[in-house]
Amino acid sequence: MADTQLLLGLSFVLFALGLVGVMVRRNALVMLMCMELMLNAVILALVTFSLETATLSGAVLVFLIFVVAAAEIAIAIPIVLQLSRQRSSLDVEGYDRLQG
Amino acid sequence: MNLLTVIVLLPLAGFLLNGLLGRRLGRTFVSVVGCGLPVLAFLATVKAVLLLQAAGPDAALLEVAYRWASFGAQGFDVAFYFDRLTAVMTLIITGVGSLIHVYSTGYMKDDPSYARYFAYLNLFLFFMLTLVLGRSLLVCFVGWEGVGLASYLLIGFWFEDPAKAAAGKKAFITNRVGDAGFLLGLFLLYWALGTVNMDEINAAFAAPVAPAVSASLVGVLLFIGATGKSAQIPLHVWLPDAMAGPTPVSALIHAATMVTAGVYLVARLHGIYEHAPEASQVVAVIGVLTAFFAATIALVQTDIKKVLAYSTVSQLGLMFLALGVGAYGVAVFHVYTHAFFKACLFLGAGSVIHALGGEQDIRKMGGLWRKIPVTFFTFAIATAAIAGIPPLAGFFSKDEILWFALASEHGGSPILWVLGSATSLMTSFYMFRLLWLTFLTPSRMSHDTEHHVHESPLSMTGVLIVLAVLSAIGGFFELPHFLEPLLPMPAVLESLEHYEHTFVFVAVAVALLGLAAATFMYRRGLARGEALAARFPRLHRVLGGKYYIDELFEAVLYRPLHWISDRVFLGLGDRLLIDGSLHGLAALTRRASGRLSRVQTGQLQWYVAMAVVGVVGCLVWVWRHG
Amino acid sequence: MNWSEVAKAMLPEHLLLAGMVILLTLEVLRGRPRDGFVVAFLALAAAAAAALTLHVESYTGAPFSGHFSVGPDASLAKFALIALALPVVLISRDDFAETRYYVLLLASLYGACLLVSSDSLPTLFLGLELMSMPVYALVLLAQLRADSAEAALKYLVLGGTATATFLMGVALLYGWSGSMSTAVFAAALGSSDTLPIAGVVLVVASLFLKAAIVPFHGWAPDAYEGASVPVTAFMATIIKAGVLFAALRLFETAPVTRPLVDVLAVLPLVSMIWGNVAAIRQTSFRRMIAYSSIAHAGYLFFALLGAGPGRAQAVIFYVVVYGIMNVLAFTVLPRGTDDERSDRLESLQGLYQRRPFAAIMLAISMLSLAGLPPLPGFVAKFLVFRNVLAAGYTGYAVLGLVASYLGIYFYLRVIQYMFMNTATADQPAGHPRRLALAASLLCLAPAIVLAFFPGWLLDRF
Amino acid sequence: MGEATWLNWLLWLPALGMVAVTLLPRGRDSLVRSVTFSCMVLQFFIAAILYQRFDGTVAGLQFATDVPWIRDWGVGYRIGLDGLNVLLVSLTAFLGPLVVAGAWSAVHKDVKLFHVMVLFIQFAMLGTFLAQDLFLFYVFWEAMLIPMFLIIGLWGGERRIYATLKFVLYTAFGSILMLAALIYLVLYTHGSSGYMTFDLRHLSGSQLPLNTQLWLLSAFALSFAIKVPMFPLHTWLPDAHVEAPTGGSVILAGVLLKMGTYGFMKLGFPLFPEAARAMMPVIMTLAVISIVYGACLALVQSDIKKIIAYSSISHLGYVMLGLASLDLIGIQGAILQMVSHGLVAGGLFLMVGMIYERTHSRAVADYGGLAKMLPVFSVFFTILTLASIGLPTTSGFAGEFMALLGAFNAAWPAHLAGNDLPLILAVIAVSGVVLGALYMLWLAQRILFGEARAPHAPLTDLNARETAILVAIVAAIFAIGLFPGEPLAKTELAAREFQQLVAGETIHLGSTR
Repeated sequence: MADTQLLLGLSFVLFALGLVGVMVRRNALVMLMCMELMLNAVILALVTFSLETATLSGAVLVFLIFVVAAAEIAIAIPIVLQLSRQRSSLDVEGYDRLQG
Repeated sequence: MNLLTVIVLLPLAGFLLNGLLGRRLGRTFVSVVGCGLPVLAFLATVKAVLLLQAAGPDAALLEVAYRWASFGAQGFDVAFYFDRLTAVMTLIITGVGSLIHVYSTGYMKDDPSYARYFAYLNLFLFFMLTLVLGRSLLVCFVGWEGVGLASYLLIGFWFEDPAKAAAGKKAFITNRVGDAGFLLGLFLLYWALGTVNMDEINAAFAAPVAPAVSASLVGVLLFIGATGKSAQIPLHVWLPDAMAGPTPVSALIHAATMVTAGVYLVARLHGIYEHAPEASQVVAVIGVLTAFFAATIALVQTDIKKVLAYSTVSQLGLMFLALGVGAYGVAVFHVYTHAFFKACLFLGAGSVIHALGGEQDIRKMGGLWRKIPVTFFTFAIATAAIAGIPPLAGFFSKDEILWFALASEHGGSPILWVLGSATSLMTSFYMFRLLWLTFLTPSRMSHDTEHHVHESPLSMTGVLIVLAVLSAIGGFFELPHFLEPLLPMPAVLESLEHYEHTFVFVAVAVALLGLAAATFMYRRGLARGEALAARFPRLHRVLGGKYYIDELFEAVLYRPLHWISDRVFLGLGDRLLIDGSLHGLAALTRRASGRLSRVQTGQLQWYVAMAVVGVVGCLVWVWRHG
Repeated sequence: MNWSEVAKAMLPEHLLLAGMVILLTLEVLRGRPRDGFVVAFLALAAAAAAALTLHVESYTGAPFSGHFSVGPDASLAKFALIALALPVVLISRDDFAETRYYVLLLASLYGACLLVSSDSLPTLFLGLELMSMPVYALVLLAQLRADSAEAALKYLVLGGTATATFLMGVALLYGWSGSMSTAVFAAALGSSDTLPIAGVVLVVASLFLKAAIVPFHGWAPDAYEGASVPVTAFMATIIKAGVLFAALRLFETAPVTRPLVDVLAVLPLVSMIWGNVAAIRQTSFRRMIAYSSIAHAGYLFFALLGAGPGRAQAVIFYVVVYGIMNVLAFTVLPRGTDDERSDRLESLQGLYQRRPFAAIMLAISMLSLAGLPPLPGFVAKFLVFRNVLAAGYTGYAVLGLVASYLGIYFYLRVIQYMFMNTATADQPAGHPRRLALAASLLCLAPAIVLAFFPGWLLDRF
Repeated sequence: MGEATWLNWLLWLPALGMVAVTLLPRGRDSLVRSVTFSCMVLQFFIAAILYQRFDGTVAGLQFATDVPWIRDWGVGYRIGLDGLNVLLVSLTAFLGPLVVAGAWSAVHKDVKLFHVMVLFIQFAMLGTFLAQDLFLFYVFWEAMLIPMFLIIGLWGGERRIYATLKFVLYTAFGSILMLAALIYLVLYTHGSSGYMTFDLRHLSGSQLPLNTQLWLLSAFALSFAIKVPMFPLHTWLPDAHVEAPTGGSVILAGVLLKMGTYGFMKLGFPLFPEAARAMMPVIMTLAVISIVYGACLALVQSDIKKIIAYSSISHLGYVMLGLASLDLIGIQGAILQMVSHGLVAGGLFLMVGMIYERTHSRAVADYGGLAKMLPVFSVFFTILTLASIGLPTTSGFAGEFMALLGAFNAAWPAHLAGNDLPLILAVIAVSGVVLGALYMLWLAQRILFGEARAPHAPLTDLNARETAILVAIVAAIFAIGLFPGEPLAKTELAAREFQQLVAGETIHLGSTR
């Protein structure tokens, strides 16, 4: 099952990329995109496993993830909007009024 | 009727009445209660003695008041025991005590705290009677500590003077050191015998099967207690200071009764000491040393009461010498004669001080015999008695002590005799020195003082006369013989059996020698004495400084104790090590708190990084250990 | 599918949903702000009553077999969650007039209820997300603080990361077993393969993140401080409770084995120490409570170390007591117009002189959180450590207790401020409000019951 | 059940009082005081009746109640009087009214809260003594912290916050480990006997391995030793005592410290007898160090309250020594010494409070010649000083004497068997007798005697209320000192049981030879 391994590997790489992206990219929007990337990595893994185990529940979850990802962005946008209005910047490094 | 209990409780009633009501009811009430109850106690004692006499020579009266505490089948009773030894002590205490109470009504007449004074005095009698009447060491200990308390209160009676209050404290604490020894001995006896009743202890040691405890150890421990109460080396330091109290108190407590408690204790527990030659030896040696050194100090004292105080210490030393050589009856005999003449001396000194309006320095006296003749005559008789001039009371008892110190089979030795005789010589010398300087030499008083000198009232002189008479004739009552059923006399070394009379002459010669020397030195006043002092300045300073024992204790015990408590325990232990480390931990935690707060930078990406490290860390950990 | 079963088993959820629908309808039709509070409160009360009834009836049912089931325990948990929200709603009215606030709140609760009943991982996931996502918005809604958006973003990003991690874990578990049932997780606990264990670790890590366990806790202090008081109360209690119920649902009664034990013990232990120590120097009340909640999350996860029925008992009791006490603190907290200033701990100085009732309630809350008897917090702590000891982890238990000792100091400091320090001149007045009073009494009553009769709750498991 | 009701009333009366006082209207301070006082007096009478009816010849609990509380864990509401606690309960009930009376004119700030807290701590203390269930015991034990924290922190002196935090953090640390040990013990018993219970009667027989016992006892002992307090865990005490208001000091010295020694007696030693025997040398050594150390530190203090505080460390050393002797007389002495110290130290703190109320100074150097200015005060102070020194006829003597005697009874056989440590310790302990006299008399001398001086020159002597308080205490001191047999008869059986349980087979009954 070399394909499975490959797909899974790809999925993990994507996931890690997403994580690293959230960790290092300073633009708030890019961070949100990286989070989506992580979700997509999960979707890839789910689909792969669904194929491999020949069950459907994994695929069902994929649809739920779509919904959730969309909702997440829907909430994230107003937050980022408000922040960019307040601080006139999308750089998360400047968002450190709360600390300590 | 519980006669013995009544004897003990009468003075207590006096204490309570005077203490609680005295201030409100006035002096007459206080005097009547204060003197009346001790007299009643004396009468009750006489009745008890009569009962005892009727019962036979070695009989005893026993009264159990109640059980103090019980532990299973065993326990401690509060019980009173009355045999001939107790009888003698009780008679002295109530008798001399009553006399001194009467004397006090005159002496303390003008004191604002009259009621308090009598309350304390009655309290003292209560505890003293508890001490001698108690059957068990525990009850005895109650009295033992109690008389210490009364002594503390009376020494510090004029508490406005810090020095006097301090003297009271010193007396109490020195006594406490001895009490620790007493307690240790008591514990040891209880463990070994299961009882602390003194008659049973004596019986146990006399039994064919010896108790499982070293008699010597017990003896020494109890003797430590005795050294505290009876002012023996090295715990003698409190007694001279105790003279800060009113003079009748010095007479009653620090001469006639309380200080002899140690002698009583050893005599009472002679059963132990008879089987403890080592302990007896310790007693004899300490006794004779105390006698000797106290006498040397007394030679140079200039305070009338201090001379008498060191004389007391010295005489107590002689008593212990007698105890140490097994002559228990003789020691009690000396307690008895000493009570009369020393009380007389102190009260006489009180009369002098009273007459001079508080002056105590004999260098500022002289020529008083004309002005206060009754005091002089009684004082002179008592002086002769203590010096051992026959046929006065002191002669009989002292002579026997010296004889047994030499001849007793129970540890008698020539060295003891030599030291004892030297003491006797010095006693005679310093007592006559006192007599000369106070009464006979030309007056050295200031004119003003001299003008005010007056004889004391009848309540005081009457008592002096009674005591002087007793000092004179008391020796004719053969007390050792009376006590022999209880306190057998030691056997005499065979080699000396026939020389007793020779040594009587030696003793008399010694006393007369002292008298002669004192007369030679002080007949004309201070000059010769001062010249002698100037020839031996060092010796004089050492004697005047009382061998610097107080300073030694201060430097060796008290100051180091303070230093260790303050610097080591408080500074190093509590503050630095314990609290310091705790404060250190607290500071560390606070600092850690600050550090952790700084980790919370507010940087979102740092938070994510921490989380990622966490996830990866968990995965790695599980993978490595899976 | 049995519709009557669906109707009955999901009655609490339905009532919440009904509340939301009515609120939205009202918003659309009238837009009168006042109704929001009343409707939300009624919906919550009805839902709580429904959950309680189901519990008392010992109702069991599975309307969506394999995905959603209800038992007495689940009903009780739902009741606890919804009831805890009641005082939160009561103190919300002054801060939030908008209907959307209440809708979001009800939605979040709906999610929490869902996850308590979930039998499959997708349902659990849905519940978790439905619970979390409205809260991001709720944090944003605090108009009093300019920093609320920052707080919301931090929460959202870390929450989103947690979601992804959780899903990755689920995917791995699914890949290992081919099933999406929650039972897979418990089964994976006993496995020694890499795949399931990695899945378990990822899921656990995501739960840690949501519950703010060190080192996943970064968002919590900032979000708590940035949010408004009722939302902080909601986050500190109901969200934490929801996450723990989710964990309980996953772990069930299965024992935790070796390499995982260390993760499950050490990180909570570090949380306890970290939270308790970091709280010492805080000057903001909500931030302090955030660190306190980090420590408490530690205790809660600690309870999972012990297997068997004691686990659920400990977790639920702890969550309930912790929730009540936390909410109690927030209900009596004096509130001024300047949120940032009235959030300062110093503003509590001399509170006893000004408002003795509030001070005493706050003191009770703090002492209970510190775990001192005779307050119910002690019983909860006792349960947790009994569980850990019973599982044989003596060393961890002792360390945990010592860590809990570290926490006593800062709770006492609050009491010190209120009782022993005198007020400075410019203290916010903070008049007592009737609804807040009702809210605190609503918390106090069960607290007293639980203090004196802990058995009343414990015997229900 | 009829008799048990009395005991329940005794325990719950302060709790009811708390509720009643809380409900009183604000600002009615004298009403608050009266209600609290009547509650305490009533409670004292109940305690007196119970004491009277307590039968010392019957083993086991009397007036006991045993109701399940948390059934699931075998926790019960189990209370009862036995020989070990009967005196301490009476002492607590006796001191209660005196504390309230003593604070009558001393507390003016937050009067209501103060009295609620006093009632609270009274409740907790009685509960701790009466508890026959480990869980219940722990709850009450810890519950004492809260009111004490507030009492010191709210009505205390200048450094009250430092002192109260120190007190709580010290004490709580001990309790935390005790909690771990307690749970472990119960779980172990559960494992070996099959049913889970916190009932003390069932726990004390557990057959734990020695090693485990040692660990558990150490945890318990740490907690108790902090409370006692024993060297080197004592540094909270001087601070707490000095800063606490009079009532707080009285409660602390009078009852709270006895919790530690009671804990050893009721839990520590009986639950882990083998470990107790193994640890006895350590405990004895620490007890004796406490005796000497406390006395030495008392010697160099300049604050009256600190002197008394350090003297408490010393006096409780005797209690521990007596207990550790495992000799019947020693144990009895320890019990008596606990009561005695409660009365004496409580009385002394009350007196310091009285003088402090007049002058607002506790510095020894500020006073002198009070005997002249305040004769009545001085009489009582002298009596209490002497009782503290342990003069015969006072309760201090009875306790100290028996404790020391017990220590010796235990030390001699050990000495004969070649182990000199107990003997050396006992001898050192006796030296504490001298040190005790040294610091207390020095204190009395400095403040009572000498030339008259005080911060506010014209002082009024004790009023009727104050005199009445002290008369009650002094009467109790002498009653116990003169007739210790009466209370000891109530405790003897329990002391014997304790001894047999802890000493195991090798009992040395002191004096059976």
